[in-house]
Amino acid sequence: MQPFSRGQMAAKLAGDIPEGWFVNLGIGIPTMVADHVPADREVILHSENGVLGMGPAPAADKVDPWLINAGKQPVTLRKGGSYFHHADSFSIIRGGHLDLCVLGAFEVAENGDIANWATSENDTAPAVGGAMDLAAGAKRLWVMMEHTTKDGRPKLVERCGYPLTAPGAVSRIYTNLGIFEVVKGQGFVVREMAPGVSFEELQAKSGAKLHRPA
Amino acid sequence: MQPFSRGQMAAKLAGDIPEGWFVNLGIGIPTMVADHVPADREVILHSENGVLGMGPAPAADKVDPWLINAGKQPVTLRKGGSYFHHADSFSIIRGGHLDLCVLGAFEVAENGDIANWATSENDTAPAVGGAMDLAAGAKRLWVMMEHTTKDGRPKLVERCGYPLTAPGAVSRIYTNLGIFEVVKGQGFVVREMAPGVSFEELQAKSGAKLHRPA
Amino acid sequence: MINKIVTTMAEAMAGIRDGSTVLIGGFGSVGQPDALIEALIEQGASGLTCVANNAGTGHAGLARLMELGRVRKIICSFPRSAGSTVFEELYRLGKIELEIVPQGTMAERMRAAGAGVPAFYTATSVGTPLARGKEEREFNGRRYVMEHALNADVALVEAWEGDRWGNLAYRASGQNFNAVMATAAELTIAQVSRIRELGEIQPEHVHTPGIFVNRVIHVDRGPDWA
Amino acid sequence: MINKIVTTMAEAMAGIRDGSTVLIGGFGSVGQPDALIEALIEQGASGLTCVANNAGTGHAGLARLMELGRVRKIICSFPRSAGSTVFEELYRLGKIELEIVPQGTMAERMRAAGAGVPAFYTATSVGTPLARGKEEREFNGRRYVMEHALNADVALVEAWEGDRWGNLAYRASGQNFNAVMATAAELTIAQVSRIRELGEIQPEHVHTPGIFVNRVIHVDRGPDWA
Repeated sequence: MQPFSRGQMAAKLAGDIPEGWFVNLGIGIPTMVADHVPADREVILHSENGVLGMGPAPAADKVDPWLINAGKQPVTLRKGGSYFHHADSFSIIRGGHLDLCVLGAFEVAENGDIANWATSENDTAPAVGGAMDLAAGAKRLWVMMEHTTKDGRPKLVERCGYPLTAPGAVSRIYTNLGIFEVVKGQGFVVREMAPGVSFEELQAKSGAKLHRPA
Repeated sequence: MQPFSRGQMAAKLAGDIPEGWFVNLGIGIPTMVADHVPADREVILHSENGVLGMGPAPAADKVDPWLINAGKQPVTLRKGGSYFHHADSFSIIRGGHLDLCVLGAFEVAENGDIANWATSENDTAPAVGGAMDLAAGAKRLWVMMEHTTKDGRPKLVERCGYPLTAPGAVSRIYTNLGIFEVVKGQGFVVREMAPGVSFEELQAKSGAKLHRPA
Repeated sequence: MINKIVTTMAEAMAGIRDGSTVLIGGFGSVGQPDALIEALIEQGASGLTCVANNAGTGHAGLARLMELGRVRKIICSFPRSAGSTVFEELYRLGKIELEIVPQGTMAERMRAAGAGVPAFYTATSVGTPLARGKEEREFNGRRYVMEHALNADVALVEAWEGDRWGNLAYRASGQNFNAVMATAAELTIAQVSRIRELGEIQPEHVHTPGIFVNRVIHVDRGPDWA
Repeated sequence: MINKIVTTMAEAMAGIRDGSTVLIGGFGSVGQPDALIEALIEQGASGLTCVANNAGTGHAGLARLMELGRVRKIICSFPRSAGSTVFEELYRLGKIELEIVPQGTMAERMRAAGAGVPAFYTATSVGTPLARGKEEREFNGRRYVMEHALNADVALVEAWEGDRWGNLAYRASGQNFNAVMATAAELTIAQVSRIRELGEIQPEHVHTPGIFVNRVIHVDRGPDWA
């Protein structure tokens, strides 16, 4: 069994983004997708804090202290990029203008529910940030995450146990073991498996029924 | 009896605007106020179509075809002026940021109701423009109008007969015969009378009880 | 390579269907996308709902579109103005439907559409005939009416300059309804007086980010900045 | 002559009362009005409700204000971040109230306050614990929650440049919450890295028109444009 590396996951996902899409990459692993968009393809990255057309991280001596991404890391701006304020930035998100948002998750359910912000209903001070806006607002939500938790529990589940970020929002999942479509009325459909992974193994590591593609 | 000329009405009103106020002047007579603001006083004029800091009309050979006011006349911009779009412009109006709006009116009632956009409940295609936004949104609404209609009917009334623009919005009225405060629970209080006008004459030309100042 | 710049009006108008809701930018003659309106007349779509501040003047542009019987309904704040004879005649004959909206409510309804807000409350029109039939509600002791987002199929806008990503910047009072309408439609088409290279419009000075714009076409509107 | 430029922090902070709701601009360190927050600590107002994206880090700025017991309640989207120990300790001890708001809802609630919208509907948070107790309603087959405007007494913002009329322009990602918060408070105080003469900021490039700004103070934040 040769699970996808994070770089491979990012490259798989990046390869599925058509030219011209406007995309928001969530904090954490999804950020890696930016480095794997094919060089000849223009994909325009959005950041919640008012940036459209984000470029890669700057060289250490070229850091502009006024330009960061939503993860608060220094970034650059591509030619054609633009800046705006938070209300306009979230209008882009909430108004359904982003073609795609990629988020990490604790759990994704077979009905497309996503839980990625709090680990308990009683968590008293959880940090939601822009996750709910992105999950509810983007035209498509893809999730990029490890297939199971560190202690082996499945993250593809029948129903989320953690508090939801948004109901029924996820349409595709990229994990280290495979790529899955979330199909309404059916659930998780396997689109691709990592090299050497069998359908049975994949099913054993998942908390909900997997379907073979039609 | 020497009624105020329109220029005198405009000068009276302009003289009552303190330095630093942000003011929207309605289409028609109120526009004249701009020319009577004392030269040493900075009053910042707003226009619905996205202009703050409007200056006087340009010389004929200096007209910028991209710069008009809400009345669609060419204007200029003062140093320190700014441009924005319609939603932001009406946020300024509706968010209560204008210190003053000056409108013309068909009728003003003693409870501050104003009617200035339609002459009949059955008018099928009346033109409201930004009047309702301004009347409901500005911190203060002053009206500038002739004291009576051309055929002598009073425009200061107990209750408006024409469809309202906004209820209870007017706080001061400048007419060719005098200046009036609209005082809650009391009604029209005379602040100034045009030269040679007696209180009795003024009352006779008004459709609601006038009060002498306390 | 992303390239939203089209070179013919046929490309600019492609796919506009009968029955569409079409937003028409501009205020007075400033920022009015005249060339696009002419192209829409040429294109042929009918049964349109048009949203514009005014109901057209003379016999060109929006007035012409109405005169040709292509407009089912008009949503505007100020239908009657000098020269709005085509509209008035059609309206008198019952051949066109009219929805009067206060100017600020009209702008805010389109801003809401662009921002994913299906409905909001405003004090504008409370206590007036335009509040009739609208839900009212009190917040902090003041009464407000509920207004709905005004989403559209198509927006025709004019900007001063634009680039191949669809970024737009406006000149002087030219932002007006254009910058709002650009956010509220599925298909936003912009006529621009100057085509710029990517990056020529400084990123802090882009008024309408390219994400809101689908097609850009060059229509020269006279000399540069004074 | 209008002159909103003040030269001392005492003037900048004058009149801020105990119990005020204070908006604090910036996102991360970009556009964070550090000097104004320090001045607020100095000024002494307490019982404050603070609105900021994060709940402070380390022991300076907002964290220091909380540590001194001057903050009754914090409204933010992301309270727990690296170094938010002061907040976490106070929260654990029940010494500070917390209202978690999705980042976009927070921005929109302040935008609504500035625009005279007392309440609006959004899909964000529907079906999640953050929708609990909120009114829900369906529009066009989708469910939304009602959110209220977030009005404030004071906004502390940072801009790149400002003039004596209060016009502000921001640099790069510095607009963030600043440009929204400036519209939502009774008293908006801006620290700017450059003071400009009237007209030096081109009218199309003003991000926050002076009508939203009450006081401007010069706090240099380093070199000019790259």
